[in-house]
Amino acid sequence: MEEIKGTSNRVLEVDLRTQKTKIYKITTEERMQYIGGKGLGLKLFYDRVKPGIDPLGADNIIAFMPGIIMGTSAPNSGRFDAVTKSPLTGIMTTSSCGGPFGIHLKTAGWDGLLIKGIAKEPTYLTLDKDGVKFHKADKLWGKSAIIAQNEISDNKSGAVVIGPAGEKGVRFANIISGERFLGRGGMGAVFGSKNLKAIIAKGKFYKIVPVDQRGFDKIKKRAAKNIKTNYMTSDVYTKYGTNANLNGSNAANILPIRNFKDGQHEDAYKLSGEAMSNKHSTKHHVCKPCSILCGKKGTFDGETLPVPEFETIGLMGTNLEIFDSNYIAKWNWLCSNLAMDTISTGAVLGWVMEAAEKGLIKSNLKFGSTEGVEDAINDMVEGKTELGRDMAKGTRFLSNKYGGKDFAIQVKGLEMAAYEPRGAYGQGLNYATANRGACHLSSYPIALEIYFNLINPYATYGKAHFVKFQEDLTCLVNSVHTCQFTMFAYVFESLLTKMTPKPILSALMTYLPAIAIKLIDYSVYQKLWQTISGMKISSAAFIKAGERIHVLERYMNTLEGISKKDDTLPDRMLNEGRTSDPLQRVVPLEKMLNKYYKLRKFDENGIPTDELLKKLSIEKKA
Amino acid sequence: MKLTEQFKFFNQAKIISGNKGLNNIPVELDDYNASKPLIITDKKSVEKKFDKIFIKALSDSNLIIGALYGSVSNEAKIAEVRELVDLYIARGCDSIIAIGSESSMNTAKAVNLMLCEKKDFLEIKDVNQNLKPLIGILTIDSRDTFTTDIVTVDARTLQSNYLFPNVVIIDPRMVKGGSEESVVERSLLALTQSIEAGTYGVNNPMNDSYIYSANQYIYENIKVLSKNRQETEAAVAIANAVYMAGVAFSNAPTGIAYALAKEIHKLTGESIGKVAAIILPHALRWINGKKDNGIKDKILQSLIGIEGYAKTPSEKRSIMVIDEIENLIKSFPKSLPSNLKDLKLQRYILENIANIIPDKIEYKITAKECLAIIDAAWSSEKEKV
Amino acid sequence: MRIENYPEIIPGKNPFKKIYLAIFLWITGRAIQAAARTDRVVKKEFEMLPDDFMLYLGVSPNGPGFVVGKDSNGKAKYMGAKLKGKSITLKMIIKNIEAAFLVFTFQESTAVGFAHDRFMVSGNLDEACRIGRVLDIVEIYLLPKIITKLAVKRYPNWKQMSPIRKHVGRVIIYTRAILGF
Amino acid sequence: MDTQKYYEFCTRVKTISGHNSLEEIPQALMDLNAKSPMIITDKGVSAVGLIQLVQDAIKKSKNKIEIKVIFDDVPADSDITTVNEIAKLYKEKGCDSIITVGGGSPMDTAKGVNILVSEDADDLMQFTGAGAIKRRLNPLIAIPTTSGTGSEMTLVAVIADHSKNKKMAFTSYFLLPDVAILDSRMTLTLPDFLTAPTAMDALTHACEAYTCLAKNPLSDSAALFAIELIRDNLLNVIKKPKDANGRLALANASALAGIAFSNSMVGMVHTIGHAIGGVCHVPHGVAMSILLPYGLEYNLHKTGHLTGELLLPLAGSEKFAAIPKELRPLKSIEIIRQLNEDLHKATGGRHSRFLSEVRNREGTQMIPKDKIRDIALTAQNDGSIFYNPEELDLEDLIMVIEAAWEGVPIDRKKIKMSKETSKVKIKI
Repeated sequence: MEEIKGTSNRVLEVDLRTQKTKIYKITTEERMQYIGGKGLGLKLFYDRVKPGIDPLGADNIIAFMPGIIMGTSAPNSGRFDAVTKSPLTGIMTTSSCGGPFGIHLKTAGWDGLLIKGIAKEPTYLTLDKDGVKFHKADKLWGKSAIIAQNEISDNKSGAVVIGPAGEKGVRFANIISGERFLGRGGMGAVFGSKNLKAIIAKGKFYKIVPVDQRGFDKIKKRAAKNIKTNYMTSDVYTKYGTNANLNGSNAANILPIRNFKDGQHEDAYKLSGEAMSNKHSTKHHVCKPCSILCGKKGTFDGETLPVPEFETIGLMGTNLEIFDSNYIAKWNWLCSNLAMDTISTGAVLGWVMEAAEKGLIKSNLKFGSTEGVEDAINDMVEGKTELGRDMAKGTRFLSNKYGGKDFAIQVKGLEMAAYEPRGAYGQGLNYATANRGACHLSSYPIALEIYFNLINPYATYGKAHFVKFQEDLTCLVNSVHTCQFTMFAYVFESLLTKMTPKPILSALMTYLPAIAIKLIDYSVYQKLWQTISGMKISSAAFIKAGERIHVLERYMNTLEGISKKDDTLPDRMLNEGRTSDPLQRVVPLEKMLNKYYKLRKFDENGIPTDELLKKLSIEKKA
Repeated sequence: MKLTEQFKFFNQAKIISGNKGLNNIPVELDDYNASKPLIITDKKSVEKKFDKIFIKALSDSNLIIGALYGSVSNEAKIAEVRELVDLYIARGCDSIIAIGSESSMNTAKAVNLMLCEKKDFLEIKDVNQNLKPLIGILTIDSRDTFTTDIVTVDARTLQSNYLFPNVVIIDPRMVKGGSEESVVERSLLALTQSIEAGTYGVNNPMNDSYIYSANQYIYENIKVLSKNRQETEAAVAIANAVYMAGVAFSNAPTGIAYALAKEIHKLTGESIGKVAAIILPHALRWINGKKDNGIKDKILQSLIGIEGYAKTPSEKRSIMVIDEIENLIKSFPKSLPSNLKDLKLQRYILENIANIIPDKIEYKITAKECLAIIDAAWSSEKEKV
Repeated sequence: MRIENYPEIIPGKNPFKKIYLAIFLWITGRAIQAAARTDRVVKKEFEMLPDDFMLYLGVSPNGPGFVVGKDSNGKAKYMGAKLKGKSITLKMIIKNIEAAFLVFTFQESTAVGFAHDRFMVSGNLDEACRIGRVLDIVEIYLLPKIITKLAVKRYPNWKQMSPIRKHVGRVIIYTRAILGF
Repeated sequence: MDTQKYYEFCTRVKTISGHNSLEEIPQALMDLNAKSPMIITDKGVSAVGLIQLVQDAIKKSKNKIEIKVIFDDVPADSDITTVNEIAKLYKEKGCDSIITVGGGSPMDTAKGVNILVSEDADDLMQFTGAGAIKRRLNPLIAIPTTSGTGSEMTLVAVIADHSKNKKMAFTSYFLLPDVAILDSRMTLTLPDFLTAPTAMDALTHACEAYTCLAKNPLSDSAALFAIELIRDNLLNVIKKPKDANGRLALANASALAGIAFSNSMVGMVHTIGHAIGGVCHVPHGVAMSILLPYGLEYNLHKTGHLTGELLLPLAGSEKFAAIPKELRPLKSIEIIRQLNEDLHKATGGRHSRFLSEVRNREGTQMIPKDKIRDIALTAQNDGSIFYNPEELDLEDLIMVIEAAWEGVPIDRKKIKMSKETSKVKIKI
């Protein structure tokens, strides 16, 4: 087997209409500035696509970008990234996935795959070291994503496949790869709009070898050790999966209940990772290769099904006041087959229930009732009723059409994940500023606010600092490309953080956030990247690259009209107190947001200043 | 002057404008035998302490404020309306006063409707009775539908003569301040409304008198006020224009620039005023080419004054209107770009909107023509329309 | 929503302006009586008024104000500050304290006050016109020219009102107004 | 445009204008939840068949509207006894609304009736003055048949009490009719010698509204439109009485002028005009047309610039532009005088140009010279005097009336001027 030292830097560009392909070579400068994965994907997109195009039109590109550590033996290296313009939000969306497509793409010798144009007929692609081949997909069209994937792919290849939701243009349709998903922002609909059902990559042509093998081995060891010693990554998530968050969230009054009307429910424990692991005898079921092992499978009503992730439990369970895990697992499975995002689906259901309750629309869906839910999910895809077709366009569309904007729990068109910001202000700021909308993966202040209890969730001080820093760091994690959970391990298990007594750490973070951030050690990522690529990058340049990636994405969004008016939260979070909170607190967003803009060097309208773009060497678009 | 053979005009809203205008509220309410109003206002107004100024203006009166609700957010919502109906009844109020933003007024109108029609807002199809006395107090956040006969709650819109507020008050204490951007946006929205009301509508001298006064006020004051937001006279004048444009808008068919802007606002959140202003000259250029319609040359008089108007040869007057508006729009480079492209709107959304507009307005236009207007506004190229 | 979060509010008071107006109106009311007994023009205007004439000039809704009417001898008489128990034939009410303050501090002349709809007049309009003229003359007597000029449309020249008549009248009217005879 | 420091403006009248707008009455009544209207009018109106038109329009409709009773006997000097009589009739017949057809007298009467029946009261006196009416009254639709008074747009009703020799004024926004119907058919038969002065009445409303103290931006606009409509249509209509478009335009002008003056009030032209009407029983419009130039002339040093602006609607933009600013005020006055001349010619001398020329049907002079002092004395006590920009004492009034009697311009040296506020210097 041939070796690739570090990176191949070869990107395959495919035009579905002309069926022509070309190869683009990533330059050293691009690699230094944009690292890989998400960062490079955004940069390639930025260079090729004009603002204002229709996400479901021929001009949109969807990019698949394996990270630099993909294919090496580093822990949690099995993730790749996809970048496109979202039909749900109308702005950029990026997604990280642990499915097998990534490793096959990479070991076929490609550091990226860009798809544009619209195929004349339903098509799927096969990809290997020589490029792609086009195949008619009329027999696959209409089939469930899981069934279709099983038909065209085996364990010697990795696929990305859409289901009926993507084909029908459900704006939050997603893409399956193995048993993991490119979840948010409607990438499945982009595939569907291109008449593309699937891509099957066949890799293992190349072996990926770090340039500095010795240095790599050293840092790999440290990384593995950190993961092993960190409580979250070695114990909590490994045992209970992401649902481990549930009990903590409920206790902290940040669990979405009844379309985010409340933050706590006495029955919520029934859906916790702990309860599920007993009830459904769950087993690991994970991204490869991984040592955190958060993915789970279990037995539900006699059927072996994937255990819903925390976000799914939150949005399809507690938020609808449904506490029967059997139903949630079934709906989760249904969504997997249709290939649509469970967060947005759940949020749409929640909105419909509340809108019906208020009389804005007619629907039989009711909080606390499982009746009609399955039909409603199917209706979103089949579009038999007007409401079904409207539901497929997301809560922003629904509330524009029927009213009820105040309880459309979305930001920039993307439905909110299962962390309630009125109980964690930093998370509120994150939702407001996250590039792709109300996303929980842009930064994760909730960890500091609630799960590690290091900073006061109800204070505004320092939140802007942490959100900015975590956004930059997350961009790096998604560009080096590994799992975001490694942040718990790599950052918190670093010597300095670990040795500082918690009260001091907490005080430092609360009162001197800028200094606390300076002390945070993210060198594991930096060293992984250096040893594999063989390029030198300073710690400062590395985090600056993270900033560059975040700001580029922001800048791309501002070219699509995003500005301060969009950096907001649903009215409910800004104006309505909750019964579970006797103090009736709401998110004091404005204050944090202005601070955040200052830190980010955005102008008062939230637009990156020319000075900032220059500093980050981002070329302005006319 | 030619009259259109058939027209109707109605404006229920009495206006009180000027120094100490707020202090007239007790007398105005007394006209309706009312003395216990429910006050509905929004967070922005409370932040600017407009509620405090308001309460102070009522001192030495016999009024009791039944309740002051100051939490309305950007959009009027049905749940809040229902709660306020309960509050009104619980306190035994007999009138409603709305202060500030659109949402305050929409909420107030909906509360009023529910009280009088005795059913849920969502079940009300039309209105055929006089409502409780409703007073609107304009502030720097009031625009668009504050003074019209329209109510919008949760994407549900009703129009009825009975939905005009009974009294609209403009007091210098409430209309000064804000940013240049908000002045420009508010004024140009009013300008769009009034100019379009005078263009797509019939020759209706009653409405025209509102239209021309609004135009005149805006044109004479927008530059002064955008430079200095504390300029009392200009601030009062612009607020007056907002009121007049609202009345004119209620008595005329919706224009194309407004309809497009409203739709774009809905989908992108971009300010209606900005978008409408950018589209306005291009929409006017389009309609000016129509046989049955055109820009009335009198509009020019309201913009540049009697002298300039009289000096312009009559065949050039309608073109001058467009040029004037284009020049006006260009005079706020900091607050308002001159084309939609620079406003960073997305082409694909605009194209979708062009397809739905023909069904939304009375005036006959095709999707293609809509797109042509958008195209012209996109890059502000004149020849495209 | 909790109803108790939105309590009833009773708007406050503005004692300073009220006291100023009370004093001003007290003097004016008594000065009308004095002028009607001193100045021949005012006297004549009063003669033309009907016998049951009774004027209330005040501020809505709770005063201050004054009542001037004809007594049983047909002479102008200041009848106190209260409306109650009197059959008023002409009511001139200023809509609110602030408006009254504008007019009676001469920030708005009487004519402008009318043009600004500050007054509500009920009763016979020709009586109101007479009283308008009377008030103008009373102000000319009471106040220095520089202030009165703000209040009236046209300050009389010496032909219309000689300086002697004005200054002598002023002394007499002030004395009578304060002493009340 | 000057920003008025303070103003109030209200026109709560729904206006329906057109050649067939009578047909809108049934729907208008339905909108007001009324089904049983009473018609109040005078003999003059019903004699020329106008009531028939209204009846026909209502009968044509599918809505179940029934005219309960027609009262067509409102006298020219209607008073409180008439009002009481009609109110009784209204109650007896179970009416729920009023349609009033005619000029100022039937309209004032109808407003008075509406107070009594809506408040269910016997004594109108308790509602005199401002703000005494505290509730919405029953539906009232006004259909003017003279294009002059603008009563369909005003909130005032003046009702006489002949027994006490008093005129009572009622002002309330609730006195505004709910609907005003302007239909060209209603003025089509008005003879030229009535068309001319009534239109001049409207012109006076507009000019005074524009130049007097309580002017405001909205009354200004309405006034300018009214003037323009009169300029373009009055002489045409006199020449071609059946010109329906012209008639409709004049009806609109009158309504607009009504809107303007009821929100800005009027000045000395009305002050003197009312007095001439009271003392010599001269029709209001006749006095207005004669006095209008004098009022503008007297106030020139205060509001000359405004009078100058009136030239635009009076003369059109070309002429306006051709005349320098400082000459415009006098030109406006000249044009109005010329209009009176033209009307005089067009009506075969029946339109009077000065006061001494006014004659009644028998041909006797209505304003003998010795009445001038009486007129001036009465004028002093007319409420409109408050709103005139310049003070007017007895001497001033006599001087103006004498000039108008002779038909010569005012000798401006005789005007006792207070501080000049006109923005253009007037050359004399």
